[in-house]
Amino acid sequence: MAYVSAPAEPPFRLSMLIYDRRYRSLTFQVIVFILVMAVAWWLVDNTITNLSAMGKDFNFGFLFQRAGYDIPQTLIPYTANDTHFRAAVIGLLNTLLVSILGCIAATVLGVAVGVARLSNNWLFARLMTVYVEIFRNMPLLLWILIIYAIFTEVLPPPNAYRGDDPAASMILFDSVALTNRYTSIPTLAMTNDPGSLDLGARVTINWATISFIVAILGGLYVRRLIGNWAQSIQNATGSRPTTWWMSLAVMTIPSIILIFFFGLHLVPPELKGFNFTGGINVQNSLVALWLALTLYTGAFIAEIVRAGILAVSKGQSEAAFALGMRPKRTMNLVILPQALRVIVPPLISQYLNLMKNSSLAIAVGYMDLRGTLGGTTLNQTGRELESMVLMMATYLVLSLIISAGMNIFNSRVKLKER
Amino acid sequence: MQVSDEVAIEINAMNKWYGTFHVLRDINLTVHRGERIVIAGPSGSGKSTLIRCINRLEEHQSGKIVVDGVELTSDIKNIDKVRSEVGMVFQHFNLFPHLTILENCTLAPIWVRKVPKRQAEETAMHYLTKVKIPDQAHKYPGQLSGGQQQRVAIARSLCMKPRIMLFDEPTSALDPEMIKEVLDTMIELAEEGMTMLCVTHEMGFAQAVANRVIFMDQGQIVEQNNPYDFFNNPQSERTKLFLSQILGH
Amino acid sequence: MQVSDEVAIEINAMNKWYGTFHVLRDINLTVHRGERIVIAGPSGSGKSTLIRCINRLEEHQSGKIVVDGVELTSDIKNIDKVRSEVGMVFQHFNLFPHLTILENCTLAPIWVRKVPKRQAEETAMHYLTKVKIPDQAHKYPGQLSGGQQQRVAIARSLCMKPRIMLFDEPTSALDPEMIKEVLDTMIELAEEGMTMLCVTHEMGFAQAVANRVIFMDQGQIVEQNNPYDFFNNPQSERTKLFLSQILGH
Amino acid sequence: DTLAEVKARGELNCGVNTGLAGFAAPDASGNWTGFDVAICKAVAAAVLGDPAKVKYVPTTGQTRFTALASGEVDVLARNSTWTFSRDTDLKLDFVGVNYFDGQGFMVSKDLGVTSAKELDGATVCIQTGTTTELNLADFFQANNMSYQPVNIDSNAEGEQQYMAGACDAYTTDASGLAATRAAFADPENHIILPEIISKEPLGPAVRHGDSNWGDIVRWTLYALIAAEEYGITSKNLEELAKSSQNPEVQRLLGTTDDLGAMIGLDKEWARRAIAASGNYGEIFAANIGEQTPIGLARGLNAQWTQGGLQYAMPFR
Amino acid sequence: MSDTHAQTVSFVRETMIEASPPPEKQAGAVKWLRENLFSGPVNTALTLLAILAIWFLINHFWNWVAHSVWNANSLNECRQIIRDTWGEGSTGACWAVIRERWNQYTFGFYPMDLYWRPTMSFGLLFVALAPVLFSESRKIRRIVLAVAAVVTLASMIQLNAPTPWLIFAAIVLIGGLIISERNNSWLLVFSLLYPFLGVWWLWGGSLWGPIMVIVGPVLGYIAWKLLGRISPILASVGMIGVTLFWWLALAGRAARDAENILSLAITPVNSDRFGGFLLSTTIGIAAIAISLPLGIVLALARRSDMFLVKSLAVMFIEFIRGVPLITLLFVASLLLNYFLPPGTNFDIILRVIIMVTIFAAAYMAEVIRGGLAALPKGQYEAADALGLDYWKAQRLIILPQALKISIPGIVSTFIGMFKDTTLVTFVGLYDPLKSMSDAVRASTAWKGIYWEPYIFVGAIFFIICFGMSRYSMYLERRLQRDHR
Ligand SMILES: Nc1ncnc2c1ncn2[C@@H]1O[C@H](COP(=O)(O)OP(=O)(O)OP(=O)(O)O)[C@@H](O)[C@H]1O
Ligand SMILES: Nc1ncnc2c1ncn2[C@@H]1O[C@H](COP(=O)(O)OP(=O)(O)OP(=O)(O)O)[C@@H](O)[C@H]1O
Ligand SMILES: [Mg+2]
Ligand SMILES: [Mg+2]
Repeated sequence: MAYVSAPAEPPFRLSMLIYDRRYRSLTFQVIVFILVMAVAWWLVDNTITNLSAMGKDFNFGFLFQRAGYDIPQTLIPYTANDTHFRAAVIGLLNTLLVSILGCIAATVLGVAVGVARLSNNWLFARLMTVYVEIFRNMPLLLWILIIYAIFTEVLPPPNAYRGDDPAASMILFDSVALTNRYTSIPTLAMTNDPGSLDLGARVTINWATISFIVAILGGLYVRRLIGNWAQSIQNATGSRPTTWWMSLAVMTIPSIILIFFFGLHLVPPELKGFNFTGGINVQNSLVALWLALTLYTGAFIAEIVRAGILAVSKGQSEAAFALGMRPKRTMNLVILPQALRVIVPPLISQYLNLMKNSSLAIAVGYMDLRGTLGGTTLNQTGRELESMVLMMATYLVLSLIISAGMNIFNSRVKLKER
Repeated sequence: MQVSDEVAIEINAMNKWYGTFHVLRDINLTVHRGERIVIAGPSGSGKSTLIRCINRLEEHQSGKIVVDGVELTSDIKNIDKVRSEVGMVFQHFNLFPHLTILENCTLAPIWVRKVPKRQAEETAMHYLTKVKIPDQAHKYPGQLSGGQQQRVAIARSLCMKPRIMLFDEPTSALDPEMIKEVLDTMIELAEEGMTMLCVTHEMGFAQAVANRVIFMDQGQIVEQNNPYDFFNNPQSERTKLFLSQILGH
Repeated sequence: MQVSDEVAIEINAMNKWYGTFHVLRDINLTVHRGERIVIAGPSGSGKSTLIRCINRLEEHQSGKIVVDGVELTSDIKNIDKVRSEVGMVFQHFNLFPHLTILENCTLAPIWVRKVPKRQAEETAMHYLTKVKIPDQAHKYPGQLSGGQQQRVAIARSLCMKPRIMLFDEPTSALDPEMIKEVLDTMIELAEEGMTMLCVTHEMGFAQAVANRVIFMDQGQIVEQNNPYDFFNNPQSERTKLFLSQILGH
Repeated sequence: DTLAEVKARGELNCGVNTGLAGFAAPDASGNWTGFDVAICKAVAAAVLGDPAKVKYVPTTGQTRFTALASGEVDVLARNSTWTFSRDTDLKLDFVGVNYFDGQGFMVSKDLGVTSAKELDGATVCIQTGTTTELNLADFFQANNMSYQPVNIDSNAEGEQQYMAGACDAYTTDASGLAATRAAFADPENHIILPEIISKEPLGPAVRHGDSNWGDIVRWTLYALIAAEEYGITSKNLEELAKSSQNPEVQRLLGTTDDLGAMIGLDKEWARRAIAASGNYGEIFAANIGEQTPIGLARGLNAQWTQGGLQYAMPFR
Repeated sequence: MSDTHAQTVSFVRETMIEASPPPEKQAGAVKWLRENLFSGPVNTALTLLAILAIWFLINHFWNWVAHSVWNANSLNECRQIIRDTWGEGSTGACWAVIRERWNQYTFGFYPMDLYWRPTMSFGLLFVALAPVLFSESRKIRRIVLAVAAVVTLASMIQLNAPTPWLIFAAIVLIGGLIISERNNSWLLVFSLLYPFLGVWWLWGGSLWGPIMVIVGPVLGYIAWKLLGRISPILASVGMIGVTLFWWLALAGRAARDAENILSLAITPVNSDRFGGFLLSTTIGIAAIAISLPLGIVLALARRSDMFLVKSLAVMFIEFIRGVPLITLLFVASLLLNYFLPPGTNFDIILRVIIMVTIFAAAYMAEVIRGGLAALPKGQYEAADALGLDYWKAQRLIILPQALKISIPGIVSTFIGMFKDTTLVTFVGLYDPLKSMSDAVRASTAWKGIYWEPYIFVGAIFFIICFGMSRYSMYLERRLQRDHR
C-alpha cells in the first residue's frame, strides 16, 4: 500500500489570503469593512463640512423650545406654548393611534373577506375578489384622497344642522353628528367623578377609567378561570358544560355596576357657535386616514388569510373527517391552528406596512409624527437633519419592536422538526 | 383470524364520476366482518377512490354503499356514524403537525366520542404501546421518522375503536427499512381479527395476511381471488401483466 | 475489472464533528484505482458524511484525506482539483430543473473545464447514449421518471471525465420498478473499471460488483470484507444484526 | 460661490410656490408665470442674459427653506415672510421685500361674521409650516379665543376644504386670500375680514454666507423698483438707455458707470433684468394688479413717492 | 388461514364495461344555482347581501356614470350641459377634463412638440424587455412586440415625430421582432444599451454623455483583463479604480470635447418638465431595473456566511424596511445635499429614483432571499460537486431558479413600488395623482373637480398593476407546467 506521508502544515504565504478558504473570507471582509468605513467617513465628513459652511450645528436643543403651533387633535393635553418635544410626542401618539385602530379594523375586515373568498357562495366570493383586486391595485394615496374627499364633499358642514328646518340631522338618537369637519360623538360624563390620577407632564387618567380597565381585565381573568374549569369538567366527564352565559355575566356585570356607581351618562354634542361642542369631535382626517388604511390593508390581509387557509393541506381535513370530526371542529382544532402559523408572519408585516403607511397622513393634514416632528417643527426650526434623524429613528424603533414581536411568535409556534 | 358471516361492507353496483370522468364503474363488493382484503392495481385505477368512498371522503353518484348496516347517503348523521366506525390510514400519514403524538391520538376521542381526557389518554397510550412507540408520546410528528409516524397514524385511528380499518398505500411513502415496522403492526392488527381493506403493493404482506386480493383496473374490479391463486394462478391478462411488472426485479 | 496498485483515495485517521457531535471517528481507508467499494450501515452511521468528505462537501477536522495525490485542505485550488476528478451522484439526483438534460450535462464541462460547447455536447450525447436516454436530451428533468433522472445524473458526472465516482444511495429514492435500470448503468460503469465508492442498501448490487464491502456504524468502520464473506460470514455482531434487518422482509 | 455655479450651469434654480395664481403657477403647458416668477426671470436675465434660463423648483411651505439651505435652489422667490428667526437661525438671508403683506381671514358672507374677533370657536384652514400658523396661534391666544385648526398642505387643498365648508375661515397672507378669492366662481359671496393680524414682508431669500450672490439678487430687485421710480419701463428702456440725461438712470442702465463689475456682472445687467418682464410696477400690474383677476391694489406696495413703502436704495 | 379461503369467491371480469356519461342531475343551471348560491340559509343570506350591495352601488353611481359629458371647456359648462340634457338637479361625470388635459396627465409639462420622444422610448422599451421578460413564450413575445410596434409607430406619426426618428423606431421595432424570432438573446445587446438611450431620449442633450458613461465599465473591463494576469485582487481594484476615475475625473470633459468635435445633441428637456404618468413610469421603470440586481446582491450578502458582510446587509435592509418611503423621499429632497461634497447638486428626479430604488431593493432582497432559501440544498451541493465556484454556481444554477421561484414576490414588489411613485408629490414633483390633479384644479375652468381625475388616474393604475399581477400569475403557472 502506498502511503502518502503527512506534510507539515504549510507555512503562511501571501497568496493564501486569496486561495485559502479560511483566509479568503477574512480578506474579503476586511476589504468590505475598509470600503464601508471609507464611504461612511466620507459622508460624515461632507456633512460636517456642509453644516459648518452653513453655520449650523447638530444639536437637539431646539426640542425644548416653544413650539408655537396648534395641533387639532391630541391624545394628551397640548397647547401652542408647549415644547417641540411634546409636539413630537403628540405626533407619535397620533401615529400610534391611527396605526392601532387601523390594524384592528384591517384584521377584522381582512379575515372576514379572506374567509368569504373561500365561501362556496359564488356571487359573494366574486364580490370579495373584486374588492380585493381593486384595492390592492390602486395606490393607497388615491384611497386616502378619495375617502377624504368623500368626507369633505359629501357630508354636510355643521352649518347645515342649524336653523328650524336644518338640511341635515344627527343620527343615532340625535347623539352623533356627521359633518365634513369631524364626527361629533357624545362624551361620557359622571355624576360622581372620583378625580384623576396625575401621571406627571399634565397627563392625567381618571380613576373611573382605571376602575373600568381593572374590571375588564378582572373579567377576562375570571373568564379564563371559567374556561379552565369547563376544560377540567370536560377532561373528567367528556362533555363540556355550557359557559357562555357565565362568561357574559362576568364580563358585563362589574362594568354595569361601575356605570351606576359613577353615574356614567352620555352628553350629546350640541351645535354652539361655529361648531359642535360638548361632544368629542373626531377629525375627519383621522377617520378618513383610518378608513383608507383599513380598506387598503384589509385587502392584503384577506389574501394572506386565504392563502394561509389554503396552505393547510387537504390531507389534514380529510384525516380529521376520517376521524369523524365535523367541519366546524376541524376548522377550529386542525385547520386554524396550522393556518395561523402561516398567516401571522405576513400579517405582522402588513401591520408594519400599515404603521409606515400612516405617514401618508400628510395628504390629509393629520398631525402624526411626520406632521409634527418631521413637518411643522422641522420647518419652523430649520433643523432638518436633527428632525429627520429623530423621526427615522422613531419609526425604526417601532418597526423593530413589531418585528421582534413577530420573531418571538415565530419561534414559539415553529413546528418541531427532526 | 375468523371471518364471520356478518357483512361489514356491502357495495352494490356503485358508480362514481369526477366531473365527466367515470372513475369507478359498477363496483360490487361484499366484505365480511374479520375479513382482510388487499386491493391492488396499476396507478390511477381507482383504488384510492374506492376506499375513500367507503367513509364518504368521496361521494358516489349511483349504486349503494352500506357500511355496518348504515347506508351512505348525504344524510350527515349516517356519515358521522360510519366515519366513527371506520378508521383510515393515509399514504402520507396526515398527522396533525401542531399536536403532540398523544394529542393526535386523543383529539378525536375527546371531541367526537366525548371520552374523558384521562381515559382517552390511557387508551391512546395503550395503542401507542401496541405500535411500540409509547416513549414518543410527547414528541411532535415532525420529530419522528416516517415509519414511526405511520404507526402513530394507525394508533390514532385505533383510538376511535373502529370496527373497520381502511389503509391507502400505508407504506409507499416510507424508506425500505421502515416498511417492515409498519407492516408488522398491520399484521398484528390483522391477527386480532380487525376487518381491513388495504390498498398496497406489498405483495409479501398480501400473501401473508389477506383473505382475498382484489385487482382493479380502469375503475373496475377485474379479478378477485385468494392470495395463493391470485399470485400463482392469475386469470386475467391484465393481472398477469401487472404481476409481472410488480414482482419483476 | 482490474484493481491497480495505484492509490486513488487515502484516508488517514480522519475525524469529523458536527458541532460537538462526533460523526466520523478515526476513519482509515485506502482505495485503489479501479476498486469498487460498497459502504453499508444503519441510518445515521455516517456513510453519507464520509463520502461527502471525499470531495469536500463537508470539511473534516482532523486526519488526512488525499485524493488522487492531492491533499484536501482549505486551499481552494486543491479542492477545485479534487472536485473535477471526482464525480458524485446523489440520492435525490439533484439535477438542475431549469436546464434541459443536455444542458445539465454540458454545464460543468463548459464552465469548469472550458470545453467548447460543440465538443461538450458531443461528449454529453455519448454518455447519454451510454445510460440509454439519448432521445431525452432536450427534455427537462421534471419530465423524466426518477430512474431516468438518476441515469442523467450519472451521465452528468461522467461528462466531467472523473477518475473516481461517488454514489450516495443512488437508488433509494426510486420506485421499485426503476431501481434496476439505474443499477444496470452502475454495473456497466463498474465493468469499465471506474473507481467507485457507493453507499447503498442494494445488497444484490454489492454482491455483484463490489471488491469490498465496508460496514459502518456510529461513525466507525466496523467491518470490511469482500462481499462473499461479508454476507455469508459476517464477523461483528452489529453487522449480523444489520444484515438480518435489511435482508429480512 | 453661487454666481460661478449658476454661470457654469447656465441655468438659475429658482424656488417657487407649487401653485398660487398670480404669484407663481404653471399654465397648461408648464410655463410659469406670476409676480414671484418675474423675480426669477429678472435675476436670470441679469446673471445669464436670458430670462428663460430658469428652472422652477416648486416648493411647499414645508420644503422651501431646506431646498434653499441644501443648495437645491439658488434663490427662493416664493412668498416667504422675513422674520427674525428665519433670518438668523435658519441661515437664510432675505435680500429685500417685494411685497408688503399681512395675514388676514376670509370667510363666507352668510356666516355673518364681520370681524376676526368674532371667530371664537371657529374652524380655521391653515397651511402647515408657515408663519401664519404661528401668527394664528398667537392671535387667538392673545384674544383669549379658541379655534380648531385644519392643517392643509397646499393652497389648492385649502381652497377645496374652504369651499366645501370644512372650515369656517381660511387664513393666509391677504394677497394670497385675494388671489384665492379671485379664482372662485362666486367671489362676491366671500369677504376678507378687515383685521390684518401680522406683518408679512415677503421677499426673495438666498443662502446665508454668500453675500455676493445676495447682493446680486437684492440689487436686481432694487433695479426693478428703482426703474419704476425713474419711469423706466420695458417699452422705453432702450430709448432711455440712449437718451436719458438722468445720471441715476444712466448708472442703472449701465450707460455710464459700470456698477455691474462690482457684483461680478457686466454693465447691462440691470437693463436686461428690467427688460425681462418690465419694472416693478409693470410686473405688479400684469400679475396681481387691479386689472387682473387677483385685483390687488398697490396699497403699501406703492412707491415711497406715492405714499407706499417700496423704496429702492440709491444706485451709486 | 387456509380455511378462510373457502369463503372467497373467485371473480374474474370477462368483459370490460365502457365508461358512461355521468347521470343527469350532475349538471344543469338550476343545480349550479342551488349549489353555488342558495345551498343553505347562510348562503342564501350572503347571496342576498351581495345582490343588495351591487344594487346599492349601481343605484348610486349609474346615473352619474350614465350622464357623462365628454365635450366641454370648463366644469361649469359641463354642469350646464348636464342640466340641459338630463334636467335640473341631475348630476353626471365630466370626463371633458380628461379629454382636455390628457396630455398633462400623460406627459406632464414635457414640450408638446417632443411628445414623440417619450412615446418612442416607451415603445422601444418592449424591444429591450423582450429577451428578459417574455423569454418564456415565443407567441406572447410575438404579440407583445407586434402590438408595441404598431401602437408606437402610429402614435409617433400622430405626434409628428421627425421622419428620421420615425424610420429609426421602425427599424428597431421591426428588427427586434425579426431578431427575436430567430435568436432572442441577441436582443440583450439592445437591452443593455437601452438604459443609456432611454435617458438620452427622455432628457435630450448630447449622446456623448451616456456614451462616456458606458466607456467607464469598458475601460474597467480592459483593466481587469490586463491586471488579471498579475493578480486577481489587483484586477478587481484596478477595475473599480479605473471605472471610478474615468467617471469622476474624465468622463465629463471627454463628453464635452467629443460634443465639440461631433455634435450628437437633441433638444434638452429639463427634469422639471416631467410629470404625470411619464414621471411615474420613468421612476418606476428605472427603479425596477436597478433594484433587481441590487436586491440580488443584498440577498446574497445577507445569506453570506461572512459575518461582517451579512451584518452590513442585515442592517441596511432592516433600516430601509423600517422607515416609511416618505421619509426616504424627504431625505432625498432635504438631506441628500448634506451628505455630498459641498456644491454637488443633482437632479431631484435622479435623487428620487435613487431613494425609490434603494427602498425597492431592500424589499426585493427579502423576496429573493426567500427564493434562495426555498431551493433545496442539493442544488448547491450538486453545483459544488461539479466543481463550479461560488459565482458560477450562483449565476448558472442558483439564481435562475431562485428568481423564478420569487417571481410572484418580485412582481408584487414592483407593483407596490409603482403605486408608491405617487408619493413623489410630497417632494414637489408632479405625480399624476395628486400634484397633477391639483394643478388642473388650480385653473379657474376646472376648479372643484375631484372624482373624475381620481377615477381616471386610479383606473390607469389599476390596469397596469392588475395586468402585472396577472402576468406574474400566468408566468408562475407556466413555469410550473414547464420543466415538470
Ligand atoms: N379529485 C379528483 N378530481 C378529478 N379526478 C381525480 C380526482 N382524484 C383522482 N382523480 C382521478 O381518478 C383516477 C383514479 O384515482 P385514484 O387516486 O383512485 O387512483 P389509484 O388507483 O389510487 O392510483 P395510485 O396508485 O396512483 O394512488 C385517476 O385517473 C385520477 O387522476
Ligand atoms: N449538517 C449536519 N449538522 C449536524 N448533524 C448532521 C448534519 N448532517 C448529518 N448529521 C448527523 O450526522 C449523522 C450521520 O449522518 P449521515 O447522513 O452521514 O448518515 P448516513 O449513514 O448517511 O444515514 P442515512 O442512511 O440515513 O443516509 C446523523 O446522526 C445525522 O443526524
Ligand atoms: Mg391512490
Ligand atoms: Mg445518507
